[in-house]
Amino acid sequence: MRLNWKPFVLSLVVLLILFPFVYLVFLSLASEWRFPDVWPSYIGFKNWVTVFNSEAGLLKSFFSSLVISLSVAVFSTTSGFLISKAVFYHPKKRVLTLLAYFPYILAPVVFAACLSFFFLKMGLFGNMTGVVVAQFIIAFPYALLFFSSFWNEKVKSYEDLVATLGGNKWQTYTKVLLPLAKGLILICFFQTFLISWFEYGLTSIIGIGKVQTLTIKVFLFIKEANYFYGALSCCLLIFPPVVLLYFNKRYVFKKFV
Amino acid sequence: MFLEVQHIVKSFGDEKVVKDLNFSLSAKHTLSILGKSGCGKTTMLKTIGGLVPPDSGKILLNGEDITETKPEKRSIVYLYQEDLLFPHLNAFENIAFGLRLKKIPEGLIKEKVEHMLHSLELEGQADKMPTQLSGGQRQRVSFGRAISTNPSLLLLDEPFGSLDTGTRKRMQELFKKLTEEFDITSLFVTHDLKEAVLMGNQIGFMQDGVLKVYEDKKDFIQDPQTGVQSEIEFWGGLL
Amino acid sequence: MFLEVQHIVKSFGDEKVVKDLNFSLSAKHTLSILGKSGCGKTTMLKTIGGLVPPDSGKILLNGEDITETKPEKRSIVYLYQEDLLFPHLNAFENIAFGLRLKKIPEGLIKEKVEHMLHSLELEGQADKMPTQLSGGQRQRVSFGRAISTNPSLLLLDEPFGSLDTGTRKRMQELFKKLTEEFDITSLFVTHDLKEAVLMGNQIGFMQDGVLKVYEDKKDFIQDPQTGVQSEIEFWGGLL
Amino acid sequence: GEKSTNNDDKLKSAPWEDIEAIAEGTTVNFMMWQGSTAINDYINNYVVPSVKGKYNINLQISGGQGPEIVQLVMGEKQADIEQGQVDMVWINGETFFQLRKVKGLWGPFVEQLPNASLINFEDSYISTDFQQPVNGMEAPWSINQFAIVYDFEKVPNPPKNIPELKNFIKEHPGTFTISNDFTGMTLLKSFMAELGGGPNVLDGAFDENKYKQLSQKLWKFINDNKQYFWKEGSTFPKEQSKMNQLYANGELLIAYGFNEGGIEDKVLTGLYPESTKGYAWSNGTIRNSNYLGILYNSPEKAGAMQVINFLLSPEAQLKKADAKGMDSNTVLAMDKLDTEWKDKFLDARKRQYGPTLKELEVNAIAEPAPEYMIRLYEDFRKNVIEN
Amino acid sequence: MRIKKLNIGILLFVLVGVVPFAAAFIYALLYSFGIIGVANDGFTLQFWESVITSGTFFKSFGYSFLIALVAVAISVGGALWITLKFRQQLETRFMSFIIYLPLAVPGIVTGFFTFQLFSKGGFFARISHKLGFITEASQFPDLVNDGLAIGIIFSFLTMITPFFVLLFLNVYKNERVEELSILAQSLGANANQISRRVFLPILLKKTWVLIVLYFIFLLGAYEVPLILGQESPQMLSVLIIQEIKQYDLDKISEGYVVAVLYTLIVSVAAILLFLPKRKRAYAT
Ligand SMILES: Nc1ncnc2c1ncn2[C@@H]1O[C@H](COP(=O)(O)OP(=O)(O)OP(=O)(O)O)[C@@H](O)[C@H]1O
Ligand SMILES: Nc1ncnc2c1ncn2[C@@H]1O[C@H](COP(=O)(O)OP(=O)(O)OP(=O)(O)O)[C@@H](O)[C@H]1O
Ligand SMILES: [Mg+2]
Ligand SMILES: [Mg+2]
Repeated sequence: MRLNWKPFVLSLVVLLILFPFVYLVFLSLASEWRFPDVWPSYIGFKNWVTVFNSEAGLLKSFFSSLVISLSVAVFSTTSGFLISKAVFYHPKKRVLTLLAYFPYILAPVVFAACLSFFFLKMGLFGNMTGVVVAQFIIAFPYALLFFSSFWNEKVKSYEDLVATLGGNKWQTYTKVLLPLAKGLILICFFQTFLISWFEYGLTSIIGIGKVQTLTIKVFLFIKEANYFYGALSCCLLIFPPVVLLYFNKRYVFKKFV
Repeated sequence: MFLEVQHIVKSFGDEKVVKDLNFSLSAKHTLSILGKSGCGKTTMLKTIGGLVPPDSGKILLNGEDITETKPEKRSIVYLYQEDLLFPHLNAFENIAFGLRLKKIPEGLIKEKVEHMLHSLELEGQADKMPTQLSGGQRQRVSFGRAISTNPSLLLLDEPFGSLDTGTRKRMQELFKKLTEEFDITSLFVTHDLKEAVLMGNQIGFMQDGVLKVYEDKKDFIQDPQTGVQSEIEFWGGLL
Repeated sequence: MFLEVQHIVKSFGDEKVVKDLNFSLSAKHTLSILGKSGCGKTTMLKTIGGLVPPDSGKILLNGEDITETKPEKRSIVYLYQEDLLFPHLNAFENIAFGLRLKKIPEGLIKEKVEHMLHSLELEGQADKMPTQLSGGQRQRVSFGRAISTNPSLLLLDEPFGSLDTGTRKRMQELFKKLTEEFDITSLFVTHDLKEAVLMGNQIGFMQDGVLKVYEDKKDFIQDPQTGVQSEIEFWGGLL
Repeated sequence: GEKSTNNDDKLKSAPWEDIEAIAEGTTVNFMMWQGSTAINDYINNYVVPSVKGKYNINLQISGGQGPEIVQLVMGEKQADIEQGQVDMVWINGETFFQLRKVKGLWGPFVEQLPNASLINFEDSYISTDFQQPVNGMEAPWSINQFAIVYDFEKVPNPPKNIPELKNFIKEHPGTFTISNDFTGMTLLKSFMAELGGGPNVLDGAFDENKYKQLSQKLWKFINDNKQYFWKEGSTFPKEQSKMNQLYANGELLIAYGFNEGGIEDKVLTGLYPESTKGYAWSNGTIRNSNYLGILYNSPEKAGAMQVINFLLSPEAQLKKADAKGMDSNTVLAMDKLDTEWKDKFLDARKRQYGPTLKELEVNAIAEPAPEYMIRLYEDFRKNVIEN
Repeated sequence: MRIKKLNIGILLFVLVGVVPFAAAFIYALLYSFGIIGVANDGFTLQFWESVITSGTFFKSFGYSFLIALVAVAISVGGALWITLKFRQQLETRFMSFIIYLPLAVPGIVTGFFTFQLFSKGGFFARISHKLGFITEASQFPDLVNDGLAIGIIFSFLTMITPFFVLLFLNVYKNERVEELSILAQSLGANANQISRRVFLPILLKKTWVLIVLYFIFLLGAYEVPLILGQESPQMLSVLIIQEIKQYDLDKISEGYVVAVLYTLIVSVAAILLFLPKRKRAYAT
């Protein structure tokens, strides 16, 4: 009998994936933990209490983050899906696709620095709308390209089929295209939600700290000296998406992977 | 004439697949179409159905020029050669699809589809998803879906290719019955000589991108090119 | 006996698709299999090919029990009912696929494949990708790919279903020639009675999940269940 | 545009009562660094409710430090925005210099603040920022001194001058480094002063010759001893915060920074060990103030003035001086305060770990002219990092 | 009619997808020539000159290129291997949730976490100390802020490998690779040949565009190299932002020069790579 190594590797992978989450929670509970100690001398909720006391309005930030990210995810997924169809069925598909790559080519931070001027001019500075628009500009090409693989010959055939059966555009979408793309749409929604949720540079420039997303609130701590607070901030950042993912998984995984 | 096809030309790259297609068809008639594999039959049907734009030429339906009309406005149903079922719907829902588009009341749909499933000999298969059906079952579902909408013009691309002789016969009868009942005009592409003879009011033979329609079935049977003669010989020889 | 199938049973859920399948086949013989759509032919072939595990029963190939052997170790080639081509390869490369695996020198591959393309009447289609081929062309490519590897057992699931009579005839001849030349044993599922008679050394008829193999073609022709008689009548009547 | 500029100009000479009246009920945007819980606690839980209660001012905080503020101002200038997004900012000399350069500050306004009278503007550490007179364009908020940080249990005798540092890093290789930012460059300025022979060598306007001569020596010292630096001098931490982390987790034995090393807060939050201490370089380290400014296009200049005045009040300054809180030194002059307040300041909670400003006073150096900083940045990269 | 409908889509695409990029690029271009910018006074080539002569940009570009290349190569390779070997296991309910988890971790957290683990005073250094492998922090190997960018590459790997695994699993499903593999097997392919001739070409052909995009994404990554990188050479975004935010306002334009140069080079590469009609590309 050959030794089956797969379960071991698999368990290792699971451990590796879970380790960061556990370690970050642990680090956020620790204090006074220095080389060469393997175990911190303090474990408890001190850091959490301090941060929640000093950061007024964390909850409010959480909700404005949620509103912004959901709007961005909804807008970019919807428009990405609809517009990608026009793009990937277009005879000049190659050129258009190439154009869609360009926003990626300009590094995001630089993109942000250069865009701020136009946002200022349009009065989209320092308010929620501006932040949503700015994040949308980043998330849209992603969504667009995300759906590129969906529009293939086969799907075209399904569309044609609906057409010859007498279905109009609306019916084609609701009865065939959306159900077929459901898995992809959910993933794209999740991804664009994350893009928005984690967005810092652009949000801080366009929102100039007036639009206080959770990410803006906690980002400084990650970079600043106290890494126990940093770990805590990391937890605040990553656990909401994990929860979202958990609730989403029923829908996402059935169709997908 | 119900359907008039005039000077249709279609090329893929350098390859002229359909060259100067010309024919017409009266209402409620069925035109069987035979032709070598790759001769352009599918391309022709897709052009008439509006799924492939012709390079030039004109298509008239009921006297109206529909060359530029969108496929969903043509009230022509094209039945794909490969059994293209909606992967997210089961057999029942695939057949019900066209009916649902028309917003027919639920009860009626249920009744119609169940009747159709029965006619297609698919009782007990209603809940299966496309991948769980056999090749011939898929083909029948796809046929049932096309015909249950009672289109004015039906384009069939080898609808019974994967069926055994017995089932095929019964499906042919079903088709005859339904076309008569609902006044359906149709183009029927097949590779089966017998089927062509049985189904068509007229028979056409496609070659080199041109469709030749026989005035009379007799002419068709006598034409040695069509292979009917050798078929007669073969079966006679088995006696 | 080269292939022995013993008491194979296979159900999907409550539906017993294959019930007690029993037959054997000598080397270099072809067994034609007919049967109603949905009667379990494809399931049977897939079981023999190892793509569907049987619920019970045994399969022996050349005296060796292969019931548990993985498909790739069986040296059985199964030709899918739907034409499954490698989407990333053109017609030429699809046919060359099996040959390239054997590290045959490039020149020889080119020669062999070109010869095969010629036999399949696919000259000029070599560079087309699968989506650019017609239904019958795809089917021929897929047939050419299977047969060019000279497998010891070949399972064909309606290989010529989408071909017109003429092409079909020439493909049948090609098949005959190649099986003889390379000592290929095969199961040949078809819905075409004529094809079944022409291709098989023996003929089997599948019904209710059981395969009945006729000792003699005569018996088959005389059996009214098979439909040969009505076919003879039809063609005789056309005279 | 015209009118609002006029109104703004009038503000500069308006009596305080008028300003208070205009300020009432406004919303003021304050952009400041928010990377410390102690500071955020002070602002969110004390300043914001206080100005709301006292003056009915909505104080809104947005996060951003030097570069962000400069970028914002440059962006708004570029786009001709007359009603800016931010009213007041918390800045240090570096940013003051940049904002002055692009004419991003509004003022002078400091003299009008009633509480400005409690500040001793004779003190050059307050009235001069980066060798530039402040001239009422920014209000001092706190004063502090650069200090070296070490762990007295691990390092009983920390180095106090360059030769000692040389020996120290040879003994403890890999435990010292220079952060490639404002903080690191400030350390280099003190080193340069030491190499020049005294604390006041760099005073006055920028002197190209002096710079060339002294920096040459500095690079030679660093390059000769680089192999004993952190990571053998192949790279340097990008920011002071990174260096502090390295000190906190035990990788470095010596760190440094403004605000007397920021020791108190970091020990209290469990980052630094309790055995951490701070001291000044024997030739001196830089002492300076940090300031509050009003942006040129602030829509609520009066409101901002009111908030700044509050921040300079004895009450707010006392609260800010709490060693368990924000722990920063007041800019108010003790001799100008009522005795009542004076006593309160003297009774305020004292530091347990960090050095006091008083202890470092003897070794204070004034911030040299800004050009030194620009040149050091550039040459440190050229001569050390990329070398 | 049909054409018109499509054009609205294209119009929107251009409006949202192309115009902002073009505007940002032009802004950067003007800034780089000193035409705009509060601290600038008119057209000058001085910034371009100084960037090109200093050579920092090219060093940085090469460095970023290598890092991104290594990271993409390893993670694509790893993801392919995982897909090949663990496909079935990954389809279980539990695993399919687990493999999505890494997507919820942004770059900055990855960088932070990697630093906490691998720095000389970090978690592994402490364990090594406990186990007696090292006696002082400085003896621990250089894994972050190091010259070989090990920390950066490690972070990149943990960020993008899960994505590629998910991508490949999907393509595997959608393209019927399973069936095609069995077909290839019955045609006589061994496991090795299946990987080489069916699995790899189908997966890579379907995904190469995304792979290239991720390469570009890593080329322009900011947070991770900011935390884990060294001071020279730096990765491009770090360099650009450092220049744009620099203390000396007179030199801010140099940052825009770097940004424009970078964009131009990558754009040209993208055009050369994506635009020519590939002979073998099959309809997707
Ligand atoms: N995966 C599956 N799940 C459930 N039922 C299945 C599945 N595969 C096949 N069946 C059912 O098993 C029966 C036999 O199918 P099979 O494909 O073997 O038929 P067949 O003889 O090849 O028919 P045809 O000639 O139409 O191709 C059919 O009723 C089919 O619906
Ligand atoms: N998209 C395409 N690109 C290039 N060539 C094509 C395309 N579609 C079809 N062809 C070619 O056009 C010719 C006719 O194809 P068509 O599908 O109409 O044949 P058919 O008569 O339906 O054949 P079959 O009976 O085999 O289905 C074939 O040679 C085919 O290769
Ligand atoms: Mg066809
Ligand atoms: Mg079958």
